[in-house]
Amino acid sequence: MSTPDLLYGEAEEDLRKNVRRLLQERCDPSAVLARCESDEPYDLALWATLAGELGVAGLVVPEELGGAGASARELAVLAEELGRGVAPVPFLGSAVLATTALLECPSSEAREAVAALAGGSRIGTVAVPMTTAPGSVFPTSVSARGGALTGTVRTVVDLEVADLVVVPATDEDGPALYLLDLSSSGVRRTPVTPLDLTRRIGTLGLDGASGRRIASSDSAEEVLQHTLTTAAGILASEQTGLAQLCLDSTVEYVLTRYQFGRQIGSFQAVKHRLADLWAGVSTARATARGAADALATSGGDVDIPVALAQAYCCDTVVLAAEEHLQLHGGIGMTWEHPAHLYLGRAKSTQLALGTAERHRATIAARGGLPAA
Amino acid sequence: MSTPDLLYGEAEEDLRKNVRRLLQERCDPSAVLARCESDEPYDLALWATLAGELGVAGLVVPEELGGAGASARELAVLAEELGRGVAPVPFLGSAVLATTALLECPSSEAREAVAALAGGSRIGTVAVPMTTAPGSVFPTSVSARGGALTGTVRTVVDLEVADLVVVPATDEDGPALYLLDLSSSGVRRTPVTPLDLTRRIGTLGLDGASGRRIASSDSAEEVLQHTLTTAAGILASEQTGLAQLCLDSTVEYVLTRYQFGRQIGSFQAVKHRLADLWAGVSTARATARGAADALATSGGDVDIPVALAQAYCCDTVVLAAEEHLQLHGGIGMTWEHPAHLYLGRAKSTQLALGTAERHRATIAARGGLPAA
Amino acid sequence: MITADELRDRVREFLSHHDPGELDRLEFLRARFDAGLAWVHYPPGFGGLDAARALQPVVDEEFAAADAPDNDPRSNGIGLGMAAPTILQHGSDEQRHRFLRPLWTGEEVWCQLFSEPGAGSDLAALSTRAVRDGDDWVVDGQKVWTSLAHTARWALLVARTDPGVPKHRGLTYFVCDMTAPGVEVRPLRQITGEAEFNEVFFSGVRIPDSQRLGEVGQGWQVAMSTLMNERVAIGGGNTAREDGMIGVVADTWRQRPELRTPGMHDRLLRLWVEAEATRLTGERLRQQLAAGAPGPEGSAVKLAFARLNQSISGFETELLADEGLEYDDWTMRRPEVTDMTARGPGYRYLRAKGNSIEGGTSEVLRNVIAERVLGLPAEPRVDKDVAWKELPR
Amino acid sequence: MITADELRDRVREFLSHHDPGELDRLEFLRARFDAGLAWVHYPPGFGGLDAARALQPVVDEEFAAADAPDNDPRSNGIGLGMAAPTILQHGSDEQRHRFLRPLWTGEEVWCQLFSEPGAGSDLAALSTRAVRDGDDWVVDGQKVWTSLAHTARWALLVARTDPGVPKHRGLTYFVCDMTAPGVEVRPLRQITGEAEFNEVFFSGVRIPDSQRLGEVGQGWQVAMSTLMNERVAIGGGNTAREDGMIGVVADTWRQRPELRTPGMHDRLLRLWVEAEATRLTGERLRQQLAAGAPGPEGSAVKLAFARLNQSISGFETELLADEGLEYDDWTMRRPEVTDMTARGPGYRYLRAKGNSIEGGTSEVLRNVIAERVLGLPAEPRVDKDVAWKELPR
Repeated sequence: MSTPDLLYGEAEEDLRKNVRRLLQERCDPSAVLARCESDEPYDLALWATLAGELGVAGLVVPEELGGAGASARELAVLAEELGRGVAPVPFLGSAVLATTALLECPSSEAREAVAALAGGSRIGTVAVPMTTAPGSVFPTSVSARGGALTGTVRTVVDLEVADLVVVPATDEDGPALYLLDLSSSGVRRTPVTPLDLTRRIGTLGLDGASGRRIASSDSAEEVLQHTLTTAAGILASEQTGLAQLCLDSTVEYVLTRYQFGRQIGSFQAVKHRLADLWAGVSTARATARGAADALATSGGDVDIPVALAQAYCCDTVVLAAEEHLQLHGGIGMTWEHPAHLYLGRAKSTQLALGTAERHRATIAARGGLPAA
Repeated sequence: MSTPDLLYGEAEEDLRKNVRRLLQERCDPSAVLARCESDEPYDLALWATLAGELGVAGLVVPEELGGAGASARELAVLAEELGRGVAPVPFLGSAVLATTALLECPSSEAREAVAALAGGSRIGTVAVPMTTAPGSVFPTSVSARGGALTGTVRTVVDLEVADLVVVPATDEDGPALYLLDLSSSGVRRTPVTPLDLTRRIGTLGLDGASGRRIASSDSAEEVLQHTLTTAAGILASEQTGLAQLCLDSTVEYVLTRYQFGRQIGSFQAVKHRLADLWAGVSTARATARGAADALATSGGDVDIPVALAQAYCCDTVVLAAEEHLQLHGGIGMTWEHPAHLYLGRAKSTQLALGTAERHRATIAARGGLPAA
Repeated sequence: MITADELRDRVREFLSHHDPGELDRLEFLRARFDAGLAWVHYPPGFGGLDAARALQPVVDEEFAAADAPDNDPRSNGIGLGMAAPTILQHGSDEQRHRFLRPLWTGEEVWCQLFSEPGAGSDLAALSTRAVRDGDDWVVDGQKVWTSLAHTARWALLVARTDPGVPKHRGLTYFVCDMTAPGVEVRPLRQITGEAEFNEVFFSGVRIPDSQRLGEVGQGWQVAMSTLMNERVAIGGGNTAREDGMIGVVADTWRQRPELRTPGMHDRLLRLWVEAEATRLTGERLRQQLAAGAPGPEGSAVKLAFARLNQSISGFETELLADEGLEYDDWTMRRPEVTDMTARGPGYRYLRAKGNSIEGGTSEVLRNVIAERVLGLPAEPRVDKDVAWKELPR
Repeated sequence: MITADELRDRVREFLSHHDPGELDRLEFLRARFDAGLAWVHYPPGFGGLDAARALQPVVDEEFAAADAPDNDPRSNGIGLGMAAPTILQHGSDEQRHRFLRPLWTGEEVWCQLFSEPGAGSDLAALSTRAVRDGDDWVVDGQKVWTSLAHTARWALLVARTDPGVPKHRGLTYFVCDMTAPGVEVRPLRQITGEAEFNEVFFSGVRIPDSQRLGEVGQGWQVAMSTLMNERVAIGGGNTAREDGMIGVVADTWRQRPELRTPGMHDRLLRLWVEAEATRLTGERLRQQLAAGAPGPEGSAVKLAFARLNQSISGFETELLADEGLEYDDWTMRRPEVTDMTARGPGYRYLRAKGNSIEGGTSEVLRNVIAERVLGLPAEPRVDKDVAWKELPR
């Protein structure tokens, strides 16, 4: 167990600055709120800018495939900032899940696809329920016969804006991953009304849709596990970013709201809650950095740092969003205030990629702390 | 499920008043503290007064056996006051455990013994580990052959001052209860250094000691279960009384301690913690009254009200003692202050007669909420 | 004082002359009011018989047994719980005669206009102005979080009549006609997507001085007695085990074994214990009230209720996992009543967040407990002796 | 500035002239000090080389590799962590020369005399008096919670020199000789039965004015810099996973399967997560310090450390059940060092209660975070502009 680097490097701080500036211009909370009940809940123009001008859609894609060749540490910083902006872009599905899966697959189709994702010309996702935790058994909800995929997958993230999807399926040789164009025939996408208005989920129905196999048997299992572990680790940084936003805007609010002739931020009960929240967010950050560093460092222990970060961050971000709402009082309960966007996002990330209990079970297994 | 009577009756309030007055005179915290490292950690003179003048050693013993013929409701009020005084008297062992067990046994030895306990001329206990929960399997640590008892029982409450003990044992006919005079040969009592300085535990070693059987097979099991359930229910009231003491003396302290030119009780963080504690103690009281009423009412559901009261009160009393200490600051950490007596008592009652998890398991079983 | 048996006789006597099967519902209710059998602890002439408050169930049970129509108390909760006792305590006889009967029968629904955008926890800081003009007062300002404003005929209104004195002293209490010109009611959409509440805007609304309750400048005292009655009402229900949100998740747990995990089992049982313990605390409060010795446990119950609803609904979304990611419907609607167990888990999760804010935040409630129940000192105040208009905001 | 390699060379050079196997321990340490290889970030002449603070480990590792004796830092924690930086910052050159070398070598142990029975969280309210008398000050009063007072040669003392001005302004900071007449040290027994700490009584103790640190009336500022150094020291350790109390219960869990239950498993894992997350937070703080950008996370670590130690030890007693009812030994003892993982579960449970009180209560720490880190306003103060002698107490 070597000591992880828990700080941010200079390049990481630069990345943060650029992304934050763009989001401040293009994606303030009122813009996100206005969009979320519209016909275009995703801001694909923003995603195009992130992919094009900033080149961050393919942050971890090698340069020869049109990416930035960065590591999970930079990807985590991007996740922090997108979490901080509750940005309605297909980051998790395309830049994390699909990209990670495709990068691990040796086929030329996979390389082509990942290049398209990196360039922003296409959007991808992976056909697993959003709640699937690392360590889950390989899904059996889709079967493939002669390249024809049949089955149903619930709560697939970013499905409605995706062009292609990596589908875990069982075929004649056992577990496999298929790459599927979502415009193929035999594909049915059913959107679900989501609790999180800033990131959508949908049901993918496959009825003999034709995909290309990009991984099989053990390799398919490994790719999917690696993908889920990476996504869970990166999600911890998204949660840290959102938690920090909730803390920062609450601090801002309690300095401007007067009751009883005083800023409410001068009341000890409020101060102590925010101090505790600050301690929680600081701790979340340490665990999220630990996970990102483990993902970026080959060969070390990854499962425990990722499980630790998720076990800590997924409840901390919900606490942060709940405290944000409570300390805003009545105004936070109104539709026009973005508090509910933060709460919906926080809650959905808590359920995404495994609940805290699920991640604690990983720690129990890996850390030698068996159940009763 | 009929509605329990959760209030205190007039007779109950009178009982409370008398006991509290006596304890204020004879058993203030400094007296308890002075005693606890002495050769006489129990105040047997106080117990004699409680038994004699107040007649409360045999509160639930029928009048024809020299008791007061009262119900578990009154016993619970007595427990509250003794908890409030962290009184070093053998109440739990003698007036609750031994008395309840003996009252359920039809033998004349049992009747004689219970009369002696009621009068205060003798002190009793039951030979089970203090942590034994209602619903536990019948203990097998002592075996009886021809009335000769052999085995070892740990953490028997009030053992060092007891004259007689009811011993659960397995004999030729299965489970049985034996009444044993502790002055018999073949009896070895080993005191244990206790965390709770106000109530002692000891190890009972039996090496062929001669007891009289007072219950056998199913009846022995039922008597022991009833005894443990009763004790657990009454203990909830003891915990409520101690929690109330912790709350009251903390409120008193924060009104007299000045820091930053103000009573520390005027700081919002302190006020809110005490408000929460008050809510917790009020709730504990409702559950404890519910348990006492269920024990006093024949025929109704007893297991859930008792399990509920224990599951709630045993953690609440620890919280109360911990808050009491924390809000007393440094002074509470000193030996001369009684805070540690409350904490030790609270902690030991938390472990006594089953932890909260154990009682929640009873609720799960009785309430149809099965485990995974 | 009148006994339970005497009361029972009175109801039977009344029913022998007023057949609920025959009479028009409203006429039946009016007659019941006039017979003093509405709220029996009210004075004669105002729907009561000066009986003990604890005897009300006796009367209600008799009428229910006779299949008599009731006054649909859920549709006029503020009227019955807050307006009526305030009018009884602070109103003139003329006001009592005008308002109490149609209030009790449900002919006239009431709402309460206290909170403002700038005056939530600090209610006394409110800035809606009432200026005297002849026999009238002219009201301008904005209220918020008003239930039933769109169905109410009358409102309890507190307005500032003197900005030049400290905030608690410059308030006056009125009964406001919600149909008066210049009153505008707009739905207020919440984070659930619904609009349970309203914003109410006043522009030059005229209120006759005869609709003032209490003296000019005494509005704070009158408002406090209104809120006191609200707090007595909370937690007083006689509920059964597993009523409310805990019942919803307990049923899900029983019906869907595939969702169970050891950690969730432990959490479910902890919540069950907390819910049942809180229910008993409310029951104890009810028994104290019935015995004529109301305790302060109502605040404990409201605190616990908020925490519980939030914990249980958060637990529920985690238990349901994939379903917890969904929401039933974001459409803006105007629900008739608020039912925490209706609709989906997402709704419950979001709606419960309001429980620690509405009707006094949990923070304010803890202050109240600390000061009024435990006798702890108030914090140093910076707003007590300053003219309202000089306060920072 | 000097580099790591240059430092390494210096140590090797030093070792080539000072063989730790040959030299007397104290002489070796004195020579190391004089060579500027004691605390390398201190100025030349005072044990250092003006090097970067982050380079200290380089030096320590070289000496350790050579099996050289160290200065036994655990036995003089207050001297090294608090007295030395305070003397360096506020002392005269004469004072630095007198005190720093024997402090670093461990020849003279130090203690800190700040807290009083009436001045805990509100340190500035302290009432120990120092009255000027010629070239001396005469001190009367009482201090409490003093570690090492019975082994210390010197003490950091804050005393009130002017009761007529507001409390923060009437304090002066001294170095006090613990062997001076009138200083009485009494062991203070704690709830664990032990006496880790002392009470210190002053009756007419004379301190020469030359032992004053900082100006008369500037005692508060000097004391704050002492405490700042204490906070930097907290949480800075480079610990391994499962160090501390969590390791004790994790081992018990592994070794005693008969104690395991599903609910305890869930709690254990939650505590493990909290402990490991807190460890990483401390590690991040250490890395920030090493990178020359100390963060405020030390407060978060201290808060979490207190909560964790209390939760874990409470958990442990529950896990052990019958053994949790026992205590190892109530005998009054004077332990040399405080080791939270030594002794039995009952000791850990009781001792951990002090973690949220000693070195700043968790409540005060939350105030500090809220005001200094988050920039939230102070509460209205009633004690800032009042002469100390007029304050209520």
